[in-house]
Amino acid sequence: MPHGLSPGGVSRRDWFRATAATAAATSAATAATPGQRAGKPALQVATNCEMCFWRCGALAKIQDGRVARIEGNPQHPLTLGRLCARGNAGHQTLYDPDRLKRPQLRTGARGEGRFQEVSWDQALDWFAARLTELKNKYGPESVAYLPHGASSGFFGTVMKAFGTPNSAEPAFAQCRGPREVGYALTFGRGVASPEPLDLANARAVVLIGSHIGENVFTSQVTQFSEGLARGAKLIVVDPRFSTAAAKADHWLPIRPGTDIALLLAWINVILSEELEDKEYLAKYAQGLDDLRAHVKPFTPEWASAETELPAGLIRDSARMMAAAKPAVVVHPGRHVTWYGDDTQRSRAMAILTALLGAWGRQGGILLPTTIKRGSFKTPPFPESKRGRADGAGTTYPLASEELGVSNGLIEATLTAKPYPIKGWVVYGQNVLESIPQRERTLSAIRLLDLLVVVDILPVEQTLYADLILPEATYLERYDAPHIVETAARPFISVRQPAVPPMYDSRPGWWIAKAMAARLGLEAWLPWKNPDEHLAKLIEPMGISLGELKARGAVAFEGRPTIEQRIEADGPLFPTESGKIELSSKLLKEIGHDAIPVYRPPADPPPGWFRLLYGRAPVHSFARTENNALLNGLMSENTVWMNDHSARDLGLAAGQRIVLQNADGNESLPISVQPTAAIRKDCVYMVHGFGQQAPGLHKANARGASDNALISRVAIDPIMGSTGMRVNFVRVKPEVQS
Amino acid sequence: MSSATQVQPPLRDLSQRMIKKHHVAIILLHWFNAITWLIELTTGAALISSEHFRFVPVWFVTMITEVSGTRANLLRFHIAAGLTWITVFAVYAIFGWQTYFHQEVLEREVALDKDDFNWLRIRVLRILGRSNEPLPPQGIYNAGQKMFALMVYVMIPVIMGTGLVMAFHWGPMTLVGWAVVLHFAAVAVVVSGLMVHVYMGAVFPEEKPAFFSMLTGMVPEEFAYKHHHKWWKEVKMLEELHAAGLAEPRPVPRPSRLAAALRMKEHWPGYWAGFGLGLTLLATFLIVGQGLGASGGFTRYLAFVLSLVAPGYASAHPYWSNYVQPGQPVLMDFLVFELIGVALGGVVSGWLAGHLKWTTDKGPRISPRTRWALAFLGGAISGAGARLARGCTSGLALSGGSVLSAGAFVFMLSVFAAGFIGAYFLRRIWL
Amino acid sequence: MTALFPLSLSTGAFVFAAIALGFFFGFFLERAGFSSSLKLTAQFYFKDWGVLKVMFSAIVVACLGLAWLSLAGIVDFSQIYVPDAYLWPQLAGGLLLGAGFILGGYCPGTAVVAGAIGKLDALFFLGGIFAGIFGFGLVEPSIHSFNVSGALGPLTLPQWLNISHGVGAFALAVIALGAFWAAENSEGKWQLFRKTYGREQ
Amino acid sequence: MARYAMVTDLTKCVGCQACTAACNSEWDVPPGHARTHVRPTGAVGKFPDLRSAFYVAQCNHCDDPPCVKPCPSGATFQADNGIVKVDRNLCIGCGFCVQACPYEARYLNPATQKVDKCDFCASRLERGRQPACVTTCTAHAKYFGDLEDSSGDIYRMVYTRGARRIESGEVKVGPNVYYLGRRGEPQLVAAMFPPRLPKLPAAGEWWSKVVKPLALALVGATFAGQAVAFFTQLRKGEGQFDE
Repeated sequence: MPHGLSPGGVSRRDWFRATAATAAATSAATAATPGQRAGKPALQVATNCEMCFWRCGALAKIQDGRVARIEGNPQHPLTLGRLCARGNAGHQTLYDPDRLKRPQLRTGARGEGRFQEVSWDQALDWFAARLTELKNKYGPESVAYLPHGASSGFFGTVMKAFGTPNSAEPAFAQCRGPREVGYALTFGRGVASPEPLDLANARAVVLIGSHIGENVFTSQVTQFSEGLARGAKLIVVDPRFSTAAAKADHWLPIRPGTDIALLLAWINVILSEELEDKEYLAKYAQGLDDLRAHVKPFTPEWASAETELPAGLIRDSARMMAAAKPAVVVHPGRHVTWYGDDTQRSRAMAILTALLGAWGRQGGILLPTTIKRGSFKTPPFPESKRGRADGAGTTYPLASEELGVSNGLIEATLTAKPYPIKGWVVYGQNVLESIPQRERTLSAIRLLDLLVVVDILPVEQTLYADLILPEATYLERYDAPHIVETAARPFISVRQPAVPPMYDSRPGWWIAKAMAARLGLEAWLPWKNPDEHLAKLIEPMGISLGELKARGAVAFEGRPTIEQRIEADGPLFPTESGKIELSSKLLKEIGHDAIPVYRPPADPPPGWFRLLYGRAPVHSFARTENNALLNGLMSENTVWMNDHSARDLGLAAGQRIVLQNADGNESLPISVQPTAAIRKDCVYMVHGFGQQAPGLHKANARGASDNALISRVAIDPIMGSTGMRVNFVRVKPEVQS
Repeated sequence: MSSATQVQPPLRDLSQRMIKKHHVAIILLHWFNAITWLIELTTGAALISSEHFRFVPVWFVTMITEVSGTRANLLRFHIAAGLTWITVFAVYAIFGWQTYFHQEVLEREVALDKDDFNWLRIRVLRILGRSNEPLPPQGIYNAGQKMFALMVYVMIPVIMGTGLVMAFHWGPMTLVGWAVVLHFAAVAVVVSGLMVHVYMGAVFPEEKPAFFSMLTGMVPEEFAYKHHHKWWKEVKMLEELHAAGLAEPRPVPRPSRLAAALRMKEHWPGYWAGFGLGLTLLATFLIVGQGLGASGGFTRYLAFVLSLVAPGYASAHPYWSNYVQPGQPVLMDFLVFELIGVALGGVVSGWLAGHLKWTTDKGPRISPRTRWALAFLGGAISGAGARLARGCTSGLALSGGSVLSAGAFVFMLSVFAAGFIGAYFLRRIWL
Repeated sequence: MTALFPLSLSTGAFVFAAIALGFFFGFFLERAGFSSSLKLTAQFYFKDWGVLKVMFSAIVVACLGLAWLSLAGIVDFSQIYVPDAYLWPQLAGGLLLGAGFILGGYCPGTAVVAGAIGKLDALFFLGGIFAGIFGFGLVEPSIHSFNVSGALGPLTLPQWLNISHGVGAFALAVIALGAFWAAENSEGKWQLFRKTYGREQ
Repeated sequence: MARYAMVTDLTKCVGCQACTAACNSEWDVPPGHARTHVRPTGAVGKFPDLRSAFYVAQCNHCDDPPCVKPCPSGATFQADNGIVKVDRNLCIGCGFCVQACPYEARYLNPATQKVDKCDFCASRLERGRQPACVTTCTAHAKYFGDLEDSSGDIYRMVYTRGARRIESGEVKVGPNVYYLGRRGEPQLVAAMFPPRLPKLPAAGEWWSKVVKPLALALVGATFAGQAVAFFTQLRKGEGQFDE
């Protein structure tokens, strides 16, 4: 509008506008990038996501001091700017009104939920005093550490320095432990996380129970889809017609628990039809003859009876994957603690991978490339004379001493053997949902002198805690960087705060430093701030701190295939024999089968179903159900039941039922989802719902918890993991009034 | 028929006398209402652009949309005017509750009696030339007016209610959907009544006094006698009672203070006018971002004429090209439109105060012709001076002074200096 | 928070606002009696202080209002048009306008109002304005260098005096109050001028 | 002028709802609503011969958008580049368009009480960015671009790879969201989620079919009556009233 224009000159208004625009442009160039909404300049911080453990590259966009939006970081070498639903919703956890806001000391009975807010000084002084008491009375080993997540490592250092070797994450015995052990027994190294699967280049993908799509790790989905788009064949073994099964060339709706039979039959077909990668095996493997002899009887016809799959389908699928060798990904799975024979099943999968020549090959499973890291000089951790209490290395000979056996710690707490466990520090995990046999966990908690919970939300276990410490969310804190060696291009990605911590929450590193100071353990955390820690860590990497923090992630050259390996990368197969061990001497030595042996599972009695569980793409475990956005996408789970079974039971879609297991445990009410997409002998539900935490206003008592129905477990004797798919449930008969 | 009982006073006398019919508040409300209806009907009709529901030609919708800038503005304007309307009615309702809403008033103004029904029948027949029956006597409002009032009393709450539902989204989607339809239907009903109302008021000769009564509040007694006989009798009866000392004299209605100020023949005290002027100036700064002015507008008008008469000259001229640029509307300037308003405001103020008259202000010692010549000369000097200073007493001194512009104060100083000095030498003109 | 004012208006609203604001401008000018050249020129003969009172009370109201609203963050003062100062041409222009004022009896704005209520002299004055502006347009190129001399940009008095705008506005108000007081106490009492112009008294 | 279109490769899509979450976050969509949603077809067929796919639904920015006409105020309109937009400042929330959309792409935002829907992230396009759902799609299954750009991905997918629209025999309004799929996913989706017939809600039906004609008739009749009166008056002259 030309009003206000004086002849021959620019009006003051226009002049001001022009200068304002210049000022904005200047600031944009230095500190901000073009904005989010309404053209306002928005600051963005590159970090990585912690809505699950995959830690995708994220850009937090800040407006008016708040994280307004999170988008993928295109500079992240693995996730390439893509984020799943949870990643997009991260700020809703940051702004969850239910968050733990201040340290709280319990004033009522355990489970009663009465607390008193205290200052951090009071809280940590109290915490340190209790730890010292326990140390003096029972020894430092009497304190167990149950951590999860990127920020828990700092406090882990404090616990080790304090003198306890007892640390256990559910990541091992409730998740990927059997896989790590099974693959390490075969190839000399485990699969590790994130799994270095070359899905984008695979010409055949074999999923055994893996439900990619329902289970979303961003880059894994991207590569899986790319592979499919390029024409990769897909074989899916699942009692359920999963998202992946719908895309499969062969869907094998297997009888639950008979996977080893199928795997042995596949191996039988490959070896008997001479479809294996002969050159590869001759060069790198030992024990092929033993294997050939072992699988001889396990024909597809034999397996058909066990697995309830047509022999032809077994044969065709074996031929399909063999035709694609060596570019075949036999997905090693992730949560593989199913039936107690899980290490052996993983072994069978590893052997199949080896026969196809896919380990260390493009389109198969890639090899890690070491990234050199700098470190501070710190004193060695004190050695415990009494050893670990969880059975790692003793009761469970091949269990990881790094990750630990959480159910072993609970056992030790309950039995006080080999020595009493009197204190737990639970950090970032939800032991009542992540570890099966809730009742045993609760019994163990009742025996404790000290339970400290560090968390973000008032999950159920906080009701039992003596002290609750509110941690800052991942968007408010620095964490140890994510250093990933198991990728085609290894990389480092940083976690840095987008906004300062809300309420009276504190980042994990601060809590660790503050506790170390109180316990006199500063020597083990010799850095002043996270920047100093990070700078030391990346010293040998040849990158600058500023660049890393600005870009969020920096990638390095990788040598992921056998052909690319150099001497500095160490032995190809760091097994005892230096070769792929198709037959394991070590397993034989410790009294187990050198080659996997199939043992038939028990079938559910009539009227009962095997309880299967899995994931939804919009939720992570039991962590995100209270997130406003994600809760809006999925606020409760349903129980999938074969439509014929449902009809026989007279159940209609959406009808709310209560499930009951063989021990009489009951679920919360849950809606029935009759579907053709599941076998008649099992039911399925998404894990993470049915929480009983009144402080979680959106998640409390929504849907049913599978964990509440998992009162029985099958312990893997090799490494102690808890097989959880051994519970049978039925629909609780209605009580007529 | 009650004509047999009619008193027959000499009509000539009656035509001379005026009796009061409408209170000034009612008059103001009436015209406010009329303007609001005009605005709301125009914007409302243009708002309905859907092919399914539109009832005015597309060009009308386009035109009104363009005048508003955007359709969103059109809606905002419609809502703002509607809310103003509701607010004003609410104020009247609150303060006039007892005056307007008791049974007696409603009976008088809305309820129809037997005479009214006959009146309606005969009125229509007479207009159609099918009857010569005399019209039955009517109260202060005739049956047609009563019917219209009834219609309006019913429909206005519907219009307001549905309008509020739409404007503030009171209720679910379905309710808002129905509100749109009801709003439209109620308006249609009122509009059909309004057509009769406007016709009767503005075109129909017989009711002309009624139209003027909506301006002055008064009707000739003759009109009251003929058209609102029942009411005339009431008035007469009261007057006779007063005359006989049987009733309190009717209080002489006093105009409100505002009305008095508006109609004051004398000039306002300087501070009143200055305060009003200051508020106007402030509002101008707030709304437009610049101040009031005058000479800049004249310059634009002149430039416009130049651009029509000699576009080449104007756009190439070093001075006029500041105003005349190809493709740029010369008249698109605040002061251009503001000056139209200034003239309007002057007329209205002058009309209210009774200043409207062709006259010439001059000193006693000069002839009008001399005065005109001097005025032209003075105007020319002022015009040139204003351009040199980039503003006149309004644009530079007043508006610039308000933002404490340095140039404005320099200018003011020299204006007053020249004025006072010139006054001495030119005292023959004025004294 | 961004300031609410000044508004950015669409064309239609802008035109409407301009006419409405002009209406009130004209209305108050007429009410003040500025539609009469006799009333206006009486100021210069010290017989009627209306021009000073009206003008300064308007300036003070608008000035204090703007200052207060911009302090309150309601109006963005940087977006308000402040006329550019051109020292010499404005000084000269003021002299010309003052001379034209006392000669013609009006200034441009008041002439519009006066013309609107039927003052014939005002209509002549209006005609003169157009002639004067046209004439100025003719000679401007030859006096252009003078016309742009002494350019100071959109300078305000407080900026020039290096004081805050609010203080400047307040000072102006105080000065105006003083002037009003003087005017109220002196109307018709100025001996010198009564002698000079006294015949009409 | 561009003609924007989106293609979703249903063979790649895993139904993870990252698109929905990104969109909800980008546009502050309240929980329980969405501008783009992922609807599973569920398992179709007889065990174990089953099929299923995800219908990634959003506004189709149709060539002949059935939502534009029913909008009383013109808040819903189609821009030159084909994007169907809702002017929030003009929407009164009557919901006529919500029922008119064959793809159920519109919803009434309970926070603003205005109708909201996908606009292909028009404001992001202006900043040279792709829509939020496209950039975040974990399966890299969504593509966005100009259908008139013959060198672009979208052109190739639609005109040479045979990406198809979700239409039915009755509803053909030229949607501009296309679907690819090697296993017949688009056909399955079209069969399971056929577009519904555009219709007006009862209020709209009444308005256009009953109230509007009646209102015009009433006003017209009054006008005619006035006209008769006026001409009668002219014929008789004004004097007669001074009887």
